[in-house]
This record gives sequence, C-alpha cells and structure tokens, in this order.
Amino acid sequence: MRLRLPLFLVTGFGVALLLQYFIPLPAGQAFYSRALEWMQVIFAAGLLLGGANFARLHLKRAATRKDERPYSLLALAALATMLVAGAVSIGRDSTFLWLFDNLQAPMQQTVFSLLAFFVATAAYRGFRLRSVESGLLLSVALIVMIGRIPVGELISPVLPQAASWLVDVPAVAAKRGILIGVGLGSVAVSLRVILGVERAWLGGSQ
Amino acid sequence: MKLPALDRRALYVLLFLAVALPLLFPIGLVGSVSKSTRQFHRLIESLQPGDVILISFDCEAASWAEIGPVARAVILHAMKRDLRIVGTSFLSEGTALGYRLLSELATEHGKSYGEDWAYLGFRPQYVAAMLGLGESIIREYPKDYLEQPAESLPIFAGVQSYRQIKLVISIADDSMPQYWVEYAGGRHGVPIAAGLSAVMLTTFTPYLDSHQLVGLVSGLKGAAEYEQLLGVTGAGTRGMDAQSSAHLAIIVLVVVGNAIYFRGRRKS
Amino acid sequence: MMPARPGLFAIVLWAAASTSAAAPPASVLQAPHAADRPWDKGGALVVTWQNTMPVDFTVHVRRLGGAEPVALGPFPISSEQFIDSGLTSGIAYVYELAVHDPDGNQVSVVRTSPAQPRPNLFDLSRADEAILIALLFAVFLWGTFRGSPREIRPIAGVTAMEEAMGRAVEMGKPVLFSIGWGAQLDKPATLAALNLFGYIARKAASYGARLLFPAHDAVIMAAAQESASAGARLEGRPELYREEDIYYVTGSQFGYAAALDGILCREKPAATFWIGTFAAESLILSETGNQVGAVQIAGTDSTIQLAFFLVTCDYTLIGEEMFAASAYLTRDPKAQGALWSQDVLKVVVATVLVVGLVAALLNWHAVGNFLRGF
Amino acid sequence: MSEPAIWISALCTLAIYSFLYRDNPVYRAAEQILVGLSVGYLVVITVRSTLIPRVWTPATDGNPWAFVAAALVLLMWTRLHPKAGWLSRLPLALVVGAGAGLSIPALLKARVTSQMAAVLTPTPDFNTFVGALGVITTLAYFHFTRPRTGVFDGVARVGTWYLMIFFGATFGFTIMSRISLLLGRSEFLLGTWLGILP
Repeated sequence: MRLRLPLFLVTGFGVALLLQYFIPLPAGQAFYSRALEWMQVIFAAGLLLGGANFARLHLKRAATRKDERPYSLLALAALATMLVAGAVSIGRDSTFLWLFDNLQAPMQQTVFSLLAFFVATAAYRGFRLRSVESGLLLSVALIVMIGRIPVGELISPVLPQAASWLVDVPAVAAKRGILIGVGLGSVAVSLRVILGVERAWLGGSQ
Repeated sequence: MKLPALDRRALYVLLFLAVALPLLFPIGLVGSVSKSTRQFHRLIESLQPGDVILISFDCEAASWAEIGPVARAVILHAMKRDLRIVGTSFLSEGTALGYRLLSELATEHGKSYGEDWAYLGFRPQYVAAMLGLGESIIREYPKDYLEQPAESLPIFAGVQSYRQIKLVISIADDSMPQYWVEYAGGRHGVPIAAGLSAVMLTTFTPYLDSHQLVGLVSGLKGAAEYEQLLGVTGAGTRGMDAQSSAHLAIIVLVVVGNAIYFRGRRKS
Repeated sequence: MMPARPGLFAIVLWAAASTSAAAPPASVLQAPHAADRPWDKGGALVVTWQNTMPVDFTVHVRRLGGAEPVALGPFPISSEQFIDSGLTSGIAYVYELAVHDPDGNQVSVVRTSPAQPRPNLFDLSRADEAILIALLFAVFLWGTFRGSPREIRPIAGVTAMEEAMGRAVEMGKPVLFSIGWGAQLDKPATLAALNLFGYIARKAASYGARLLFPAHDAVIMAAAQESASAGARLEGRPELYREEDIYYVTGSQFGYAAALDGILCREKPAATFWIGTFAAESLILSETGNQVGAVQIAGTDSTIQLAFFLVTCDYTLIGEEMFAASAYLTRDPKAQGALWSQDVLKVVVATVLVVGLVAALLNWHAVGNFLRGF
Repeated sequence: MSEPAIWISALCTLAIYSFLYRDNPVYRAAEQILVGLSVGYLVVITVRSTLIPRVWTPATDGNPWAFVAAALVLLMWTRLHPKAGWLSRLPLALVVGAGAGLSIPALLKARVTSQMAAVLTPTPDFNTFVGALGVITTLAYFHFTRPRTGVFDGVARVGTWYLMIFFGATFGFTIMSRISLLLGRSEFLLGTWLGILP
C-alpha cells in the first residue's frame, strides 16, 4: 500500500498529462490547468514544510548544542521578525520591505559578488597548460575575456571578432551537442518514471 | 592542486584594487558601440512622443548591479523621447527595484504619475499575466502598484491592451524574454526587446537573428555603449575602466600561474 | 477515374472560354457552408462554396458573430474554400460572401449558416510529435527489456565516488551532497541526480560514513530522506540513517550559497558531490569546497555551470554523463539497455544531421523545414 | 537611502566579505541572519501569493476544488509526523508523475528537435559546417556503450576540443557579469557609504 499507491499515482498523472498534450478537449484543458495549480500548491506547502523543518532544526540545536546556540537563536530571531513583519504588511513602506531592502538584498548581492573573487582564484589555479584540451580551454577563455573589453579593440580589431565567432559558432555547437544528449536522457528518465521503474524519489530501487 | 606561490587572499586584495582604483581615478576608456546597442537606440528613436511602451522588470535583486545600468540607460532615452511608460514585474524582488528606478527618473524629467507613466506591480504567474495583457490591461491589473484603481489613471484611457502598446522591453537576468517572445510576441504580435545581463547574451542572440526580438542590449558594456549614444556618463561608462582592469588582472594572474607551474615542472 | 490534374485544368478552361461569351452565369455562389475544422484545438472554421463563375472573379468576406464585423479576403473564387482561425471556440459565426467581378462591383451576396469552432479529440498539428515520441518509446522499451546487457565505457568521476567514501571514513570526516539550487522534483535531471544520491547514500551506509544533504527545497528533502533511509536499511545498518543530516536550509539562491560556505568550513567534509541542476551559486560552492581540501565530484545538466565545475572540481560528469552514471554504477541490465537505446538515438540524430546538410547543399531543404515545423 | 540604512547595509556587506579572510563568528552571524530572513521572506510571499488566494479564500467560499488543494497541503505536512510521514508520498507522486508527463514533449522539442533544426540553417555556409561537425563529434563523446578505440576515439576527441572551446568561452564570457557584481558593491561601499568616489 505504501508503495503501490504512489506508483499508481505517478503512472496515472504521467500518462494523463502526456496524452493531454495531444488531446485539446475542454475537459483535458481543465485537467491540465487543475494539475498545474495542484503542483503550485504542493510546492507552496513544501516551502512551509521547509520553514517548519528549519525552525525545528534550529530549536533543537539551540537546546542541545551549546556552541551553536547563539547562531541558531539569531536564525530563529531573523525568521520570527520577518514572519511578524510580513503578517502585518508587505506594502511599499512596510518593515518587511525595509528588512528586505537593507538587510537581505545587500547580503544576497554581496554573496553573489564573492563570485568575482572566486572566478579569479579558479582561473589562476585551474587554467594550466597541461594538455591540448586544457590549452584550448585557457586560450579561448583569454581571447573572449580580452575581446569583450575596450582594451581588446585597441590591441587589434580581430580580437573582438574572434571572441564573438568562438562564442557564436563552435561554443554553440558543443552546447547543442550537450542539450541533445541531455534531452534524450531526460525523456528516458521520464519514461522510466512513468513506467514505475525509476523510483529514486521513493527510496530507490537498488 | 594547492596554489603554488600566491596565497588566495593576496589574489582577492589584488582583484579588489583592480576594481576600486579605476573607480577612484577614472581613466574614461571608451570602446566602440556594438551593432545591437545601436540598433536598440534606433528602435527607441523611431517611436513618436506620446507612444506607450511596456517595461517589465524580470530580474532579481542580486544582479541589479549589472542590469540596473542597462534599465536606467533605456528608460532615460525613453523619457527623453517623451514616450509614456507602463511598468510591470514578474519576479518579486525586481518589483521594488523597478518602481524606485522609474520614479527616480520620472521626478528628474518632470513626468507625472498616471499621466506619463504608471507601475502595475508584481504577478507571480507570468504566463497568465502575459496573456491577460493581450485581452485587457485593466482587467489583468485592476489595481496598480500603489493600490489605486487602474481605470482612474489617464494613461490607460487610450491604452486597452497590446494593440496600443508600441514596444515591450523585458529587463531580465534569466530566461523571461523567451516567454515574452512565445506568449506576448507569438500570440499577440507585439514587438519585444530585451535588456539583459551579459551571461544571457548567448541564449538570446539567436532570437535577435530570427527577429523574434527586435532589440537587445546586454551587460555593463551594453549600458556603457548606450550611455555613449545618449551622451551621458553613468554606471556603465564608469564600470568600463574597472571591468578592463579586472579582466587584465585576471589575465596576468593566469599567465603568472602558468609561468610558476612550468618553472616548477622544469625543476622536478 | 479522375483525369490527371492538368487534364482537369484544361476542361475548366474550355468550359470557362465557351461560356464566357454567353449570358453571364448564375451569379450566386452555390452551397455556401461553414464548419469546424476537424482534428484541431478549436478556434478555426473552414468556409467552402462551389464556384460557377469565371476564374478572375473574387470573393470578399465579412465575418459576423464577434464584437464587430470583420472583413476578410479577397479570396480567388476558384479556391472554393478558406480557413479562418484565431476565433473563440463556442461562439457561433456567420460568413457573408460577396462576389466581385474583375472591375470590383459587387455581383451577389450570400450567407452561410452559423457554425461554431470546437476543439476535437486529437490535435492533428501535433501528430508528428506523437509519432516521434512513440518511436522513441519503442526504441527505449526494446533496449531496456529486450536488448542484451552492454559494457559501458568507464566514466571518469564515477569510479572516484567509492574511493572518496573510503577517504572520508579514514579521516573521520563527513561527506556532503548538494543537488543544486536549480533542482526541482518535476525535472528529469533532478531524478537522475537523486538516483546517484541513492547509490552514494547506500555506499555511505556500507562504509559507515556520515552523509550531509543540505536541501533548498523541502519536497526534494523528503525524497532524499526516503532514499537515504532505504539505503541504510538495504545495507542492513538502519541505525546509521540520521534524518537531521538531511535538512532544509533555505530556498533563496544566495542564502543557500552562504549557508553551504559556512557548513563546508565547519564540517570540513572529506568529499563533496555537486550533482544536479545548478545556477550561479555553483562556483561559490566548489571554490569553497576546494579551499577546505575536499575531493570534489560534480555532475550537472546546467551547460553554463559546467565550465566552473570543470575548472574547480577533481571530476566532472558532463551533461548526459550524469544520466548514464547510475547505469554504470548499478550494472543493472535494464538501465544499461536504456543507455544503449540512447546511444542508438544519438547515431540517428547524427545521421539525420549529415543527410540534412548534404541535402541543403543540393538546395533541398525538406529535412531542415520538417524539423523547424515541429 | 537614509543614513542608518546605509550603515546597516554596509556593515552587512563587510560581514559577508569577512568570509574571504576566513570563516569567523561575524560571518557566521551574518549568514544565520541572511538564512533566517530569506526563509521568512519566502514563507510570507508564498502564503500571501499562493496559499491564501489559491487555497484559503476559495475554501472559505465553499469551492470544492479548494478542499482538494487543502488536502494536498495537509498530506504534504504529514511529513512532520514520524508515523504518518509516508502519506506525503502521494503529493510527491503527483508532482513527479505530472512533471514527467509534461516534460516529455516539452524537452523533446526544446532540447532535441529545435537544436537539430538550428544546425540545418536554410543557407548553409562555412559556419554551418563547423557547427554541424561540432554537434556530431560532441554526440560521439557522449557515446557510452562502445569502447573508445580507433577512428571512433579520434572523433570523440574532436568532440572534446569543441567542449573545451565551449567551456572556455562560457568562463571568459561570464567573468564580465561577475566582475560587475563586485563593481556594484564597491560603488556602494566607496561611493554611497564612504563618499570618496569622484
């Protein structure tokens, strides 16, 4: 029962929504939008479940692990503040938006900007002329980097053209090769899911 | 693969200086204007004063540093052309950013809310909203971002749906322009242009070649080029010096890294 | 037997030529009729009539039924039909067919009976996709259930997974698995990644290594918990499954990245698995992973992030290799058979491209147009 | 932005940047606050934009479908209960099954047929051949059930070169976006906060 019912649902919804793509009857259309809405509702419920899991985890850490207590309390305080502020109002000059604008957004932008530093160390460490392949990787990256800034044009007009040709022709070809491979792999996985053979999401079949 | 000689923190300081110094002492490096930015500029020039365009802020707060200057340059040009602007957003974080930029530029150019520009705010389900704008803007957005009834705004007197909108511009840091092309462009035939972060350029260049997009400006370099065409110096132009020096710093790092690597290998 | 097309044309010409000198023919269109276009998703009507007048006459049409009348055409009278689409299913439309002679003055007007566009049982315009999917399924099913087991070429990152587990136990450190901020349970790439996670969870249980899975989505967290507890049970050590090691962090992209940086520095895992769908946060994770000295194995279908994993990780499964890895690991003949059918389909794709290219050279663009028309 | 707001944003920025030196309590505090705020933000936005308009309001109006949605939500939340946790497999099954059914035609068109169509350009030229060669050799690289021997190995190797060009181009190309993020933060710190920019 714990296994057969979910597997029956997977096959049922999988086949129904695959066939619906080809059956434009109003009933099929209604079922399609109903299924989309249910998926949104389930993701939303999942998000609240995440919030509950987050609170439970940090309460337990605060209670049991002394060294983690201050940090877990901080996390819980931040969560509580945001929930209370959000319950009151999320309008234009609400505390909720103020907290987002002046605390959450700047920190998110700063974490994102860490990438500028990490791109530099990754390039420094990773771009080594060890083989034909890594040589290609290194030289193309340098050409594209130089070609994309004003200095590149000053060195020679060929650079920007070479950079855009490399991006527009060979790079796009390799990307297409990857996408076709991934596309076929995805269809294979979806078929195995609908047939009930692929059960990784249910606890695996190994 | 440990770092042979340079500790990573030295690299971080070097990179920060490479970005900060040109900001403190601007050089004013200016590159040539690319074809796509010039084409976008001509597109806005071709619109008549009083025409209505729709600008959608489909971006996250995290990438505003790159996409903000692009949006600012495009809106500046639109307001200089006395175009009327309707704003929307399909990503929750982009909503407030878009409103703040539009109202800042509107006050600078003496544009009155409701008359010359309006802001409709956020819609989570973007496909339904894009199709809704094709039927009736007021039905899809009964209230604007300031909670006022949309019918009361004079700008919507003559503007009922896409038919009266001359151009849609999606300011995006991800794949939203693709949905604008498929749903708004494909089904209702309204022309779609996009202001993008540089990383999305390869994804949407094919749309420009196939004319599914009528205009495309991308990255800080695109913003700098657009500012050059407008004859203003904004975040884009200021950024070009820092971009160039940062790129050169990374290139030098890679060369140095390989030099150390080869010297180490020759010794062993 | 119907004469060949040119023959029919000759008869029509002969008929028109012989009668044009005589009194003007009946100037009213015969049997005007409007009906729903069959086998479509609705919103389209087919208007037909029988022509009794010379070829150079035209038909001007007015559609009644919508908010206000809409003028259509003019249509050549000899076409005897046209398709009006973009209508609203369920509303009755009437068509007014006005015949005009070459000088433009109206000769006669006639109306069709009302007709309603309706969506039908099958959308013919998607028949080509239906056939392609059926063929694909046939190849997959044949490969999976009938094909003989096949040897799969070694995939670099996969053999390293078990070694990484051994290293973790020796150093008494945990192993960390992240499925990426872009992963969602309704995406096939996420299920392929969960499949690999199932294998790694089972190996961790057999080695007795602690496995961390910080999740960005509670739905995936639930699936991972199911997978890990099943893995521990299958290895006969159910007590090794710790539910609090598979927990929700946050759904915000850079909140997630910041939290994982903290976990990496504090837990100092011996090995990290970045397997799933990633966005810009990929390099923040793998660069910090490198700083704490972990062995890093990555695998993703996100084409942009592959470049960053390749430069910072020890092993990277590129695109489809992530899908193929589980077949290689589990040695399950059915999964190996499915992988063989994927290879067969890739050969078909390559052949179609070659044929299409050669044909395009000979200025015959049927293959390209067929694919574009999809 | 007002004076205190600038100071708070600047201090948060510096707290996160302190991670570049090494993991430290200041970073850890900022990290926990960021994570807590972001979970709160998502819960509020989700409740206000999905759960209330899609489940709560229609349910109070007696719409039968809303009770189905409410049931799905409750089934998801059985996860919190140790014994009844398995019931959450039902909504999971709905998402996984529907996802699989929806993705087959969508991914087949977006990833296979339209990519193949893009290779066969109406007016083939030099670039078309370089592109087609790239796709075919990359597909050879992704061949799993054939040992890498002889000519086939050569073809797959050319595919690897194309892949390296793609990864090099993507890396070089994305550096510009990442640098402009640091630029944005530097302008905020040096300009808006310290006010030392020209």
